[in-house]
Amino acid sequence: MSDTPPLSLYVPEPEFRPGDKPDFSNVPIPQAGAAMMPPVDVDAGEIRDLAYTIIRVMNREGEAVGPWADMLDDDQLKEGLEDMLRVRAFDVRMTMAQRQGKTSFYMQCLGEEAIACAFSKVLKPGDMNFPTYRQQGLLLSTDYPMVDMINQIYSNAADPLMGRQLPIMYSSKEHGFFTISGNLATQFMQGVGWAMASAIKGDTKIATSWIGEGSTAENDFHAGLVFASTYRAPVVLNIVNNQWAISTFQGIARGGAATFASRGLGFGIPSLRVDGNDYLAVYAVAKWAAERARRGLGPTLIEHVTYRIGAHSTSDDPSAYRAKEESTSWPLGDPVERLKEHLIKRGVWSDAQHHQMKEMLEAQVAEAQKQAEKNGTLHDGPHSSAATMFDDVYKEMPLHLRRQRQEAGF
Amino acid sequence: MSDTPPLSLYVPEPEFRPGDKPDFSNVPIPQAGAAMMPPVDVDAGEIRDLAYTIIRVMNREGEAVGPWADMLDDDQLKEGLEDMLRVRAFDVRMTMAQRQGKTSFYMQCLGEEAIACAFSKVLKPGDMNFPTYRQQGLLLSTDYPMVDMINQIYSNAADPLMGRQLPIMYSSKEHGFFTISGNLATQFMQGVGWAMASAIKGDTKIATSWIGEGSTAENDFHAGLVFASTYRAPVVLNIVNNQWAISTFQGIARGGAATFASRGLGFGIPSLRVDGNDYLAVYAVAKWAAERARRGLGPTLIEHVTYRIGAHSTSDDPSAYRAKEESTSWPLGDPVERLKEHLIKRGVWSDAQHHQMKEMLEAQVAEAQKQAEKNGTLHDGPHSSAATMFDDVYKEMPLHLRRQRQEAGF
Amino acid sequence: MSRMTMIQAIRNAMDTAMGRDDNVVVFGEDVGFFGGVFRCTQGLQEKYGRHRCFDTPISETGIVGAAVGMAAYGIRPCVEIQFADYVYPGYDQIVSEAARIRYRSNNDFTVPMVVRMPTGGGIFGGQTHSQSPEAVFAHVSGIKTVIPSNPYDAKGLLLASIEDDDPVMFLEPKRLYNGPFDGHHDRPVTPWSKHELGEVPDDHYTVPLGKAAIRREGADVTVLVYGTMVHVAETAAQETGVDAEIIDLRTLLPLDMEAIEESIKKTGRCVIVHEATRTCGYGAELAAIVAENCFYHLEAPVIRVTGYDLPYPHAHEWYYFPGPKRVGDALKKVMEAA
Amino acid sequence: MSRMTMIQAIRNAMDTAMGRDDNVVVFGEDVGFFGGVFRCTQGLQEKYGRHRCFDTPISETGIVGAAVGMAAYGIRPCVEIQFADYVYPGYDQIVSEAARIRYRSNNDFTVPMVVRMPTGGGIFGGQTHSQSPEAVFAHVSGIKTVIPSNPYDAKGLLLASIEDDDPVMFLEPKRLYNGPFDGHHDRPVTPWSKHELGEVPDDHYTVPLGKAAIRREGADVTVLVYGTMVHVAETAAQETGVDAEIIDLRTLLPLDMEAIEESIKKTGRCVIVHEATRTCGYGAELAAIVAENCFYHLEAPVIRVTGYDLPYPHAHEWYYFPGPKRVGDALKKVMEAA
Ligand SMILES: Cc1ncc(C[n+]2csc(CCOP(=O)(O)OP(=O)(O)O)c2C)c(N)n1
Ligand SMILES: Cc1ncc(C[n+]2csc(CCOP(=O)(O)OP(=O)(O)O)c2C)c(N)n1
Ligand SMILES: [Mg+2]
Ligand SMILES: [Mg+2]
Repeated sequence: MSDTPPLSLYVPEPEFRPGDKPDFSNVPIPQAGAAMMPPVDVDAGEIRDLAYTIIRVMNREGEAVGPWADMLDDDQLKEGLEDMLRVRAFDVRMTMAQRQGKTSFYMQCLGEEAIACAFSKVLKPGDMNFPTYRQQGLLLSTDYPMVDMINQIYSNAADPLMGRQLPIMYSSKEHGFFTISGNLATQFMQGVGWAMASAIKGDTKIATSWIGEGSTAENDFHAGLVFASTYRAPVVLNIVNNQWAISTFQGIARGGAATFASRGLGFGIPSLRVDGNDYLAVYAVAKWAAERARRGLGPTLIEHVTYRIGAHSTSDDPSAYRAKEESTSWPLGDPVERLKEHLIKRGVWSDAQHHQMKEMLEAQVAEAQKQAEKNGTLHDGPHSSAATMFDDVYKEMPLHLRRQRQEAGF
Repeated sequence: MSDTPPLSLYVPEPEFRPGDKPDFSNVPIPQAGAAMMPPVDVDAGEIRDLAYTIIRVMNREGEAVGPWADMLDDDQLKEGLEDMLRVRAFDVRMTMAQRQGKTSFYMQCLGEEAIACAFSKVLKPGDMNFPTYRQQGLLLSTDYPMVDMINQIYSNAADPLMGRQLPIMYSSKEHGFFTISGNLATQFMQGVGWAMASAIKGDTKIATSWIGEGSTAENDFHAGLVFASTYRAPVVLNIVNNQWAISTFQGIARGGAATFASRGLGFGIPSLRVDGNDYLAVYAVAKWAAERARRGLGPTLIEHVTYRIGAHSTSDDPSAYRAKEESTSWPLGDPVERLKEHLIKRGVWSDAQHHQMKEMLEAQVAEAQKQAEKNGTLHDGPHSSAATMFDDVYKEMPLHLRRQRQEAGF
Repeated sequence: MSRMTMIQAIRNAMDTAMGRDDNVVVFGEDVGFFGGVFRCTQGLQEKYGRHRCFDTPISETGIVGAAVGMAAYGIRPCVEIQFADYVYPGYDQIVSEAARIRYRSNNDFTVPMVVRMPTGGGIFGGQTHSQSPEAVFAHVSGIKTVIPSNPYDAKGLLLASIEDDDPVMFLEPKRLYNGPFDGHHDRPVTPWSKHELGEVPDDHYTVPLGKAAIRREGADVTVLVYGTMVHVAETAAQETGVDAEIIDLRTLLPLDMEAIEESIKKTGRCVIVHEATRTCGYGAELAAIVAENCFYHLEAPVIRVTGYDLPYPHAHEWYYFPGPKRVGDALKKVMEAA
Repeated sequence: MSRMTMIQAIRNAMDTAMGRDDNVVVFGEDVGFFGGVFRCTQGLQEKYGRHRCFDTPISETGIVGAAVGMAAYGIRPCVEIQFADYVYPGYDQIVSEAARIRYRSNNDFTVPMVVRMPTGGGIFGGQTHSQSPEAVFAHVSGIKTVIPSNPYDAKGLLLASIEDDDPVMFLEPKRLYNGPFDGHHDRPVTPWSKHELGEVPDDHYTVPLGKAAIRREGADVTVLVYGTMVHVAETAAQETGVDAEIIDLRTLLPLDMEAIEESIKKTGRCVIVHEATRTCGYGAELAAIVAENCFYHLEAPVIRVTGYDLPYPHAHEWYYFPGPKRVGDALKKVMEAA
């Protein structure tokens, strides 16, 4: 052991910054259809490769290929397209509404629509999602009333959450959507706890936990993996790797050379990496994982590889920290375009139909917005009565809060 | 997806409980010498197997075999044996001292001596250990005065920590031993931060972090892996898997089917599993990992496989939760006996020498204890003056503490 | 009725709750087969099965986070943190989640969970087995904080906590586990069997959250106190002869403000006692409430007798602990004040 | 001298510290290339290199834990928590580690680190971008807690904090980042350039920790206040005409008890104002200190004007915020009291 030269701190940097011309040709994109589909009761150790590859179904020609293909029929695929377009139309309008001063804040999921929209299709009534703020697709692909989402975003008099929560922090037990937290990652562990409760009770419900790739660095990600693996909780653990965490590229959270999915292997959890912009691939992998959970085989970890095209939130401007053309250079394409092309390839879809559907959905969103505005907007009101802000801190209002409410003049 | 039967909660249980006859013949123990030794700049992905095997050097005949052998000469090996015997003698006496009411608490490391004793030999002055409470070997294999350790254990007038800390929570910057925390796992992350500082400053010092297998479930274990991998911190991350966390067997922390070492792979950290009862193997792997850190190649994760023979602490009685003969049935043997046999096999040691060394060390410890007792014991005193308990909360005592000290009559 | 230690009463409360309601589950580090390092859950796994009482990985984040998820599911977790000193890794799940979920979801989801934790010093546990972190819970809107001082209350309050529909932090003064502690560490230990509050009904009953108990009626000074210090205050009153009214708060949040105000209006003097460090401790809130609401009745400054603002030291434990002498001095001082 | 916003002053303080001392390093979520979501660290990476100012993984445990380890090494980390609401995952490293290491190691290891975090509401941030958690720091022995109310103090206090040899929690009232806020959210925003404390020396200077500043001298009532509320209190005094002595505490721990006691001895009345929730908030400690130490000088009950004990609501932000009207009412009430 000879004397060594001075150490220096290595700090990972993204390849491209504003002004650079992004080139992702060095990012290995496995061929569609190439990944095997193991039986659901497989041992994690036998499918380690699936944590390092990308499971893809649609190839560059828009065909669905390989063992993970052929799970959805034409109608289901059209519904998927409609769901994604609805999310996209909703995001556009709500981003605009924030700019117009109708609310304080909004977060879009542009480019990531396939993930939540496809995933929701494998769930059953009674299952529970523990989402982050970028899974509006879980609600917008079900029959949850869009107008209630806007009421929430506007914190208006009809807001189901009484104006208490930041916009987009929806909650709907009935629709299997756990109340969103502003604190990252906490829901990841809670979903595991919820799933354990289902198993404790001998029920058949399963849970899904969601987390961004940046947030995998948080405590609750680790706790979630530990508890899920120890108790074989009936939960699907989803990492949405959209490459960015506000201004921070995924390399800061990922470190080393491994993938986010591979973190599950150290816990003996079957771990899959999937093309998150491929509706068919997400659906197939979700179905596989949900089946494992339902059959009591335990958790599955899924890394959905995608790209955050939009700003982090309406408070953010990504042009300050990433190259302008990154999103268009991104090698996995646009989930909506890709599904559209697949449907056209199948011979059941056309540009005209697509256009018509888009317009129909834009009208649907506009109409919901109109309805919601009847109940008010954040800055102009009306809101729920201010006295209600003292309610529901506890089931029954304790004396000190009764006194404070009185002090406040209510 | 047909309707599925009710779920149920899986709760792992150890194979043996009090009254059972332990049989570990199903635990796979790889052959000594079988594991390869990669170059230190290897990519983690190329040596995944080393996280699932057990690197062993001494075979059942007491011979040192394979690529990890031949790193230590006779004198070094004898020193290692002496260190381990010293630790063992120390533990016996201090456990007894606690029973005699000379202190409130003690923790032994019976069966795990090889790990800290061998590891300390690859460190240089200036390096820093971030230990748990079971690495007394890190001090007892260096020139740290044993009498100061006992003074600390007795919280007496000569206690370098002024009687403030629980017994065995040593601290010695000079001897590269970070102040032990009662809160599990926190030091694991701190060691990474310390190592980052060394890299930031362009120094050549490295850090080691230590954690028990049970404590790998804690937040700081995860944070440590994340930060170490992202910044390629010059740190060696040690997991001491002694099979038990108080009454809880390792399966509760491990879950699934993987190993603790394999948790590093998800971060691209080279991860090795080593026979923690094999002084030669621990030394070799520690040397390899330290070399990586010194050369700026980043962190290494090491799982030391061993067995906690004694009670968790003097407050614990393992007969309530584990089979009596587990420790003697444990397939990796006793680290002291194994090194002794190897030395005999080398032809440089004998039972008589061994016996003599043991007696010498017992006398050494007894003498240190006698010296320490001159400075007092916990219950009989003397202690440092009670007024000193107000010191060092801050560098300078703020007004409110000055007032409180006065209130206390000092 | 049985004679019970506080450990037995706590165990009995969980047993009672688990027997009455399948939804009650118990978990934490070492609580399963072994029954907990203080043996509070002993026998529960054997009786109710591994899926209702089990060991967890050493992750307070995970323990509390799992409990939150389970409670949202609709079951009632009663979890153990091995020492209150180790609750901090779970603090985010308590503050940001358990405490907020009812409010932020407008009752869509609720968190009926209990987090039990041994608290307080006096066992030579050093700085990480002696802490009293009640103030960092009491400051958090949306959770309740309970600290019993005897076996009878421990059972009744724990049952009330488990049945409560909001999250409850349940702090168990470990120095009281095996007997009431008068604060004289050098005297023989008295067992609960010699104390009237060691008599505990075998059946189900509750002690309501938010109701204080007057442990000693008195005319001269009101002592606001909870947990271990209730007994120390009793000793101090006895030893000084000061006619103190000793109020055992039992629940810190919700607080029985009416009982406090009523007593102070009677006595005109107030001493506040806790083992936790002083600055921003729960005693500060009590002093503030008294100063705000009873000002015109006060005849002397409020005095706080507390742990000093430093880590709980090992060797000097009994200099640190606010024993009967310190409490007694405060009683005398508050009586001397004009 | 330059005109600076509070953001610029904070950035300038770090720049000054990094320029003078190679040992000062800055890191946190998004603080590197981007310069932080509030831009407090903008330009520092470019100027001092990636090894002295860098992005971290999203782990407050890791950020604080790394800082503790680095500080133990001997360098001086000044880290950012993106919002004070997100500090809880790092709370264990703060309470159990940073705060205790000097004491438990008898000065063998020390933790000279600063944890900066934007705090407080008034920006429609909802319950997780508006919190004021100062009390859960002030309760912890071994750390200091600082909250500036203007650019001049922000720079001087931050430099003093970075140079301090103990861990400092540095809370930055985000509503003050771009201008003093009088509490009238419906009026135009005033910039710091119009405020005398927006004038900041370009060179190194410190504002000592533990010294309060009298923002307004007055004879009738002492207002104890810090951060955003300093300006609200000034507005309230002006609007009510009450001759209030407004004391900007600046450091909550160590606290300038002498300044407080002196003022109250003069005025005989006290109003305490903070944005944090009331129960066990820092105002409780202030009220307790006043009740204990100034009892004989008090002519009226102490009044606390605070955030209500509930999560910071989104739509009803301005009903929740303790604005000039509420503070003014308290001033009037305390003056009316006999
Ligand atoms: C505990 C906590 N720390 C920090 C933040 C601030 N924050 C909000 S979103 C975000 C980035 C999250 O990135 P990622 O997990 O990748 O999710 P994405 O936004 O890309 O969907 C950060 C740091 C927070 N909300 N909670
Ligand atoms: C944060 C925290 N939680 C719980 C404990 C209580 N505790 C002390 S040691 C221990 C078991 C640790 O087991 P392991 O990590 O395997 O180390 P070992 O004792 O086997 O060396 C526990 C649960 C603690 N000290 N700190
Ligand atoms: Mg992301
Ligand atoms: Mg262990």
